[in-house]
Amino acid sequence: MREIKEVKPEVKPFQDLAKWATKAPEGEKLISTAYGDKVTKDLKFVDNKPGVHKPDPILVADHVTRKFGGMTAVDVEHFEIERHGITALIGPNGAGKTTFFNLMTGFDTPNTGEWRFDGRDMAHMQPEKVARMGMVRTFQLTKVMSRLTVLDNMLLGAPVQPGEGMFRSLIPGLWKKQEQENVEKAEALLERFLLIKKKDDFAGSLSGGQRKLLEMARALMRDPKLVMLDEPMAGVNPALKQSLLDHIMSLREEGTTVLFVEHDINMVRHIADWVTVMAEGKIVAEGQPKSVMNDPAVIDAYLGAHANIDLGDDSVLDLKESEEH
Amino acid sequence: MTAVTLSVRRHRLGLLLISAIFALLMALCISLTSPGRAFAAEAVPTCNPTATNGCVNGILQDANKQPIANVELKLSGKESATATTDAQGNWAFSVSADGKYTVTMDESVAKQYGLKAATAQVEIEKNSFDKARQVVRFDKPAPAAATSGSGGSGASSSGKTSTSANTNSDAATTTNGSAIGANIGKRVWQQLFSGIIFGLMLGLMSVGMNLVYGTTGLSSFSHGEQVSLGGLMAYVGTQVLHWPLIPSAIFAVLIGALTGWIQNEIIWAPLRRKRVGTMQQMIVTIGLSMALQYTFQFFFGGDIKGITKSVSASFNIGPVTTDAPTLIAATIAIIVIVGVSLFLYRTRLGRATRAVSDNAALAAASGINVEQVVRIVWILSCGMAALSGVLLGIYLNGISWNTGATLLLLMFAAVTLGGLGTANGALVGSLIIGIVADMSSLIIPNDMRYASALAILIIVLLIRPQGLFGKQQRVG
Amino acid sequence: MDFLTIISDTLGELIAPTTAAYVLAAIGLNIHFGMTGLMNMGQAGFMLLGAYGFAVTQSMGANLFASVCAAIALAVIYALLLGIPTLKLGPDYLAMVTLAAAEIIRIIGRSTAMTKITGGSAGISPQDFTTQFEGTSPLPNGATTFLLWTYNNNIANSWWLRIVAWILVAVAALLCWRWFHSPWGRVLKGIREDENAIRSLGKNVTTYKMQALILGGIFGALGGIIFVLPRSVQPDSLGRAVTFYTWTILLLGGAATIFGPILGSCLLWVLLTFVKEVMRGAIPDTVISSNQVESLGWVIVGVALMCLVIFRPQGLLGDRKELAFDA
Amino acid sequence: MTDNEDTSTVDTCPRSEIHVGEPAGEPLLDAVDLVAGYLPGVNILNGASLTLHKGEIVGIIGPNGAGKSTLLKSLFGLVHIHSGKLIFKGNDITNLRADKLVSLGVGFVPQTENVFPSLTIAENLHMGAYQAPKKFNERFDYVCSIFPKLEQRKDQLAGSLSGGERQMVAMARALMMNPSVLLLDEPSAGLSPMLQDETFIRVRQVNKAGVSVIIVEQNARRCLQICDRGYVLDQGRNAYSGRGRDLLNDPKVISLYLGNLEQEVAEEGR
Amino acid sequence: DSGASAKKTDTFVLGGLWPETGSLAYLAPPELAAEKLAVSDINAAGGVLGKDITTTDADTSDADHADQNSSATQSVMSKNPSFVIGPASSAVVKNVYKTITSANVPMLSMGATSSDFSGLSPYFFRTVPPDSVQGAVLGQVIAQDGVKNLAVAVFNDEYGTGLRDTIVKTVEGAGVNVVYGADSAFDPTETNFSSIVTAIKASNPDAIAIVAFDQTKSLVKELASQGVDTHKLYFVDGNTADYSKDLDAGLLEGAKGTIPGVMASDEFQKKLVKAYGKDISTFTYGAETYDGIILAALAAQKGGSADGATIQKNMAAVSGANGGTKCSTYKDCVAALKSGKEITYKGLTGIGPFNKNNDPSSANIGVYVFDDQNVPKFDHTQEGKVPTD
Ligand SMILES: Nc1ncnc2c1ncn2[C@@H]1O[C@H](COP(=O)(O)OP(=O)(O)OP(=O)(O)O)[C@@H](O)[C@H]1O
Ligand SMILES: Nc1ncnc2c1ncn2[C@@H]1O[C@H](COP(=O)(O)OP(=O)(O)OP(=O)(O)O)[C@@H](O)[C@H]1O
Ligand SMILES: CC(C)C[C@H](N)C(=O)O
Ligand SMILES: [Mg+2]
Ligand SMILES: [Mg+2]
Repeated sequence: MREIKEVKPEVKPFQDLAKWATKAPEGEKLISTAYGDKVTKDLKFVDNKPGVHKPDPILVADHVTRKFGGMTAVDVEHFEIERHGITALIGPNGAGKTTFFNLMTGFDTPNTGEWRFDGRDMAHMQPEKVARMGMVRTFQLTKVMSRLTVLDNMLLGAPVQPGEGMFRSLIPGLWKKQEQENVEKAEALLERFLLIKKKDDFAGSLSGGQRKLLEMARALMRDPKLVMLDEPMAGVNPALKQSLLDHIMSLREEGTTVLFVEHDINMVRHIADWVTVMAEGKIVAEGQPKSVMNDPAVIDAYLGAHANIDLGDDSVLDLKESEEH
Repeated sequence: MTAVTLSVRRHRLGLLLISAIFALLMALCISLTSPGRAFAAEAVPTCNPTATNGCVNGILQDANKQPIANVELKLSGKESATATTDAQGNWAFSVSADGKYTVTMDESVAKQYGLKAATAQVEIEKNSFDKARQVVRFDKPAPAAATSGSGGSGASSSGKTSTSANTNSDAATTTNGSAIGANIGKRVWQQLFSGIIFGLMLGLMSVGMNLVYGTTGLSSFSHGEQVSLGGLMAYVGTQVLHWPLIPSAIFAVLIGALTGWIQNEIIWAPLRRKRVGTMQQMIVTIGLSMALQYTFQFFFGGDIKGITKSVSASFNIGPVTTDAPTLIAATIAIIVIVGVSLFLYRTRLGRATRAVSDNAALAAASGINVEQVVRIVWILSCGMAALSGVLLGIYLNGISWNTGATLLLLMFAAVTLGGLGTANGALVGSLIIGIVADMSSLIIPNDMRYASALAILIIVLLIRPQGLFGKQQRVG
Repeated sequence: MDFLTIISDTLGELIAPTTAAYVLAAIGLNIHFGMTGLMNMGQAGFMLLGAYGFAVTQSMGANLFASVCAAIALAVIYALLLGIPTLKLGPDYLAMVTLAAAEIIRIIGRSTAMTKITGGSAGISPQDFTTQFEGTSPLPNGATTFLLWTYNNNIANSWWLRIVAWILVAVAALLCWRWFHSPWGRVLKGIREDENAIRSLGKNVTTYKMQALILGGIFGALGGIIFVLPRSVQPDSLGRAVTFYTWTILLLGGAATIFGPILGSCLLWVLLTFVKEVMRGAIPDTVISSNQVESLGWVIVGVALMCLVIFRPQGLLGDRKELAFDA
Repeated sequence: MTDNEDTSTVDTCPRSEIHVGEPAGEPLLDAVDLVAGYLPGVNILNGASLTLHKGEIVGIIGPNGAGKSTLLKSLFGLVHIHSGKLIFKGNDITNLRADKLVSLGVGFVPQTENVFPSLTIAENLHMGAYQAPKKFNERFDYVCSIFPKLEQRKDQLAGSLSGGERQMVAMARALMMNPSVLLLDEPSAGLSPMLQDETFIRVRQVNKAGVSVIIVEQNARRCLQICDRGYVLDQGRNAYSGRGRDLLNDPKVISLYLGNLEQEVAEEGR
Repeated sequence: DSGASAKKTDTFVLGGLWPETGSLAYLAPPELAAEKLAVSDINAAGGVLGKDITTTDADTSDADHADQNSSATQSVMSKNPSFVIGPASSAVVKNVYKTITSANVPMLSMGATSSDFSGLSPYFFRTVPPDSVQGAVLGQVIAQDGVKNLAVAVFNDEYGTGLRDTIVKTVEGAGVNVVYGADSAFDPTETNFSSIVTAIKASNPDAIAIVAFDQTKSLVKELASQGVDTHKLYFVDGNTADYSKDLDAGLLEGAKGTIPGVMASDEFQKKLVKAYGKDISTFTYGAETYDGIILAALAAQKGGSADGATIQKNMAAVSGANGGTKCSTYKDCVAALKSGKEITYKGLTGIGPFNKNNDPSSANIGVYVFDDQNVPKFDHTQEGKVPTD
């Protein structure tokens, strides 16, 4: 056996998270819930069927299709996102969720279809225009600016400011103040996402999970009207994830609508007001989280038979000999 | 000054001969006894002007370039003499006095052979380079300015030349224009053929360069020098060591491959280990390119070295003229390129090279010996470059210290056109570049032909930003 | 050969107009590559256009200011023509297109067909375009010795040209410093790292890239003017090799740094001159012939360049850490 | 599943030498006090240790940036180990080249950049079987039985796959070699719940078939369910270690690393 | 007069700019040899103003290495030369002359034949006649040979296109059709001549005039391999060289070439080889280099100072512009000068005194014919006055 190695006293295990892992006291909410309550109320009476109309949609898409060669990756007949709602988009791998994101945000062009954001036609719009209209997305395979510091990454997420003009940038007086505000906001967010210590490191040196966090934090810098998160929590530590969910919920109260793709069912159950299920490019189910999650079709195609089974159980192994334990 | 004037009657050949001999003797005597002194005009077989004599000479030909022999020409003016054209139509007078002279022949002869004129006026000035030697060509079409003159003068005095030469050159350019139009038909096939051959040579280099790019992401600016190296080594084999061509070629390829191996071991492998970026590595290739180029110059000097001295006999295949070495070189190029493509797409090692280029760390994690693969790629690439250098040296009739460097841009263009990192792409790109470059000289000035090849590259990239064979990556 | 001449010759490169011209070109390239990540392999094209723009208009009798404007205008137009269709290309492809475009400019400029305007391959002689510039010199006629160096005050490779060139460099460096540390510079660096990410954050990537391309091109054009003033406009002297040297200078000094281009250019030319001067002075003709000395000089410079990059890949002023994340 | 009676079996780091529930016998892979990092002067691992016995599944969990991936990479020779020792089957394999490790029977699925984007799925899998091309067909059938989609899409470029599909390819590639030790870095990330479960079950199956597994997961609950033993890594050091079950139910581990989202959701559901 | 060079000095520093590398490198050996020979002759005769002269040399390379052109110049200029000999090619002269002449240092090119350089600067001299002369001679030789359709292949360079223009003008004046190349030129860095040759061949010429440097070898081989008659070629000073080592025997037999200047005598050739210490294959512009240096040394001697302005003022005089005693070696000339006489240096090149354009007022153009070993053999020389307008 090996020698005993002592932990140096100054390293307290996981000091960062301890601060944030605390929750609001039992029975209390940390923030106001005005928008949340409204959305809950509104969606209560919406039918649980694919392509259903919603009382106050922020994004409406019609007949959006995208083919790759012979395969149809996206084929959405009608889809609406409720304003101020937290909508989850789920579905098996390769269902077309990311492609749908790409189409909506101008990173890919559909074969057919039209969609309106806040009443404005979005077809053929450049990604940057889309973002400037308040529809900001994150990427499933993270895109961080490796050789920029984490803080600079965050500042880039801030809305376009005078200092970003070629000529105006030469006169610091024009942009110093706003820059300062942005820095403060960025630091607050970084703190929330446990990245403050990495603030001055190159973003390229972040771990996989930290990149996800940065990606999400960056998207929030702009106070978007609609934020589209593509698997924001994949690879994020569960404890941190939990604390961030509260943050996401609090976003809604600042007027942000959230659309997210996620494979963590608990998270979907916990924060989503509405769940949309995609499979093979089509929207196959929609509705309140509880009802959708109990839909046998969804369970069959997405959740799987083992969802509620302890995987440590030998019953999951289709093996005859189970002499262990 | 001794001026001997001979008056000779027409058609008296005998007398003419005698007098010619006499004149010659006289001239000899004079020049022997008092060099530097002028002597009278005389007919001579050939005339070159010196300090003491000027020349009026020419060739009598008909419109079909057939010489007209035995025609008598008369020189008059300051001095006079008579000469008869020889079997080649040559005639010449040597004159000693500066001044105007007129050359005449029988009108009937001019008519018979359809010559434009029977007289010509020239001005001789011994001390002037322009006028010491005057060439009279009766076959020349009469200059437009002189048609109204007295029967038209063959070669106008250079005082007039300035105007008549201008109109002349205008006429010449217009005929040139139509001649080029007519020539295009003849040239198309030949140009297409040479474009393909050149494209194949280029392909051989580009495939090797692409292999390195495809595996390590490095655009090697020293690849041109690897090509030069091959050619120069073949030169060493044939011209210095006096080996036959084939052993020399093999020697060159081996040396090329060896340099590939060595440079990978001492430069690229350590740089990769240090995780130096490809941009930085690219600068190293620029340094290497400089070092190699001037090393070649150090050892081989600045001139063009011929691998083979001899030029083999050409023959025609349909409308195309070619020779055996060219065809053999092309065949070798095709075989090697096809072989390499098969290697890349059909073999385990070939797939591994592509895997390494995608993600070296993951390739290592898959059990691929990345270093080994890269080593093989360098050896292969440099070996191919050397081979192409040999073939190119034979095809282009010589190789110099910077031949490869001048082709580097075309290699890059070919590789990019086809799609970076794709083996087939490099070949197709090379063929396109080769053909476009060679064919475009049918339409645009020859010195702009590479511009057209590069323009093609830009146009193709505008339509297909990932090159012809490249695949687009997905976003998100 | 005496040591002092070697030293003064070598150090003379420190302030040579050519060195300054390369600094300007490298500053331009730094904006392209160091900041924006545009692999411009055709900086010499911008330089050549600048040189043509200046020299052609000068030889037609335009005034100095108009000629400089013409050079800049040409660079801007070229950048626009090049940029509009090509900025969407991937980095390696962009590199090829710029390399090819620069080469096309050179080939056309040197072609016989263009002889009337550009002088063809012979180019434009200095007497046709430098007189006005020389005329603006406030310095007295004659030559001046300053420290080690003696140059003519006004004519050709003169003190006046040196002063103007290095003032330009100083202004360019100052502007760059401001830009590099502004939000505008940050967006450019973001584009360098991942333009899709920047797009998703609502910045108009194409506009920024275009701005960078034009700006860097203008510096290139200015560099081109400085480059030709002490010699002649010779299309072949602004060929690929110049682009390569500019890259070398940039990476030698350190990309994305303010003083990198200046340091890189001074170092490269000083090194090159030093090596050759020493070799010329130190090696007797009997060992190797003098033309071999020349080649050997280049060989040594090539090797030195390789060694510099091998042992200090981030460049003299660059940040080693940046290298760990290769784009 | 919420029976947390025996918390005493969890070690906090200073006591980590007492490995409760650790099977006796020679360790297969033993990492001792690894110190490693990417940049000179900045150590990411500050003395992490880990033991893998034959036939075991060992899980590593921990917060983001703790150094889990770095640990796996250093085990696999992709990150330089500055000090410490790495023993595999009694031989020192510290800083051994990755492809050598593959031939020793170690397989690895990285967390990011885990496919060859410009190769097709089939070619990716070929790469997995690089050192044993003969076995390709047999192994190919096997991995396709786990991820049937791969068979249908075998000629699609991996670069155009969806996030989850990539993950399948990555996992399948590692399984192609039939390794005796498998290092998995977040194999379930990006997979649909069904496939996540499937993945864990398959891990157990291959483990049953004799493969020892080290698995890094953020889906910590699922992971710890199948692990024989688990380590909690924090700031490049072992913070806790113990039997999977015990860690799963340890309140400290829960509050600091695992969270209790699942329970909360379950409660909401009631 | 200003600058350092105006000061009277008795140290004669000879600057040399040579094409030691690049496509004209084959001409460096005779020139360097001539420099050595001249220097040793001068110093053997007591030097200039009683002091030995020293040299400083640099390689300019090709014109497309403009940086090297200028750095070489800079390096030579930094040694305060009294006089600069070189560069050889017109294109390089064009790149560098301003730096030299603006410092009031006289320069003399032994090879730059571009017609545009007549009267380039009061400080620019040359011992070769301009191409208007060579072109006229070659053009007449071509016409005299009965060529009806001529193709001209020239490289795109100051020298190439300039010489082409005079050749074309002359031959057209003499009734020859120029069927190819009257207004096109190929890139000096060209290596692939196949499409050029195809075009030439298609134009059906009787003969081809080639104006190029080292590129000629590949071009000739390509001509031969496409079956064009290579015995009817016309060369110029840039390429009339010994091809016995590069081409099959007999390939060029009968082809002709012109070189300004006289053929170096056997004796001079031997001296050059001895001074160089190595074998030299071609002697082009050796004599021009030698004479140029001697003239400058004499000019300094005559003016009593080795500064640039003085040399410049006396160049024409020692070359015989004012007449005076003829002398043909440095030693004799210095002796004549010392006795206070005007002199006319009659050197190896046989050129006349400098005219108002600083061109030789009269000169020779040698015509050479290639033998069956592809070696140019001297045929005859044509002498004449160099026009001044
Ligand atoms: N550029 C492309 N070329 C070919 N096929 C593509 C391309 N992009 C996406 N696909 C295919 O389209 C389908 C939908 O992909 P998408 O990324 O949208 O899935 P997803 O729902 O996001 O899946 P995941 O949950 O795994 O991320 C997949 O099968 C994928 O392979
Ligand atoms: N290439 C790199 N260069 C420098 N530092 C790095 C690099 N990769 C990771 N790091 C740093 O090392 C630390 C550990 O990273 P690692 O990827 O091992 O974390 P992890 O535990 O796997 O986290 P996650 O759960 O988010 O994947 C992090 O602080 C990260 O910033
Ligand atoms: C040395 C000579 C061949 C140079 C040539 N006469 C020129 O002017 O360029
Ligand atoms: Mg997805
Ligand atoms: Mg990780």
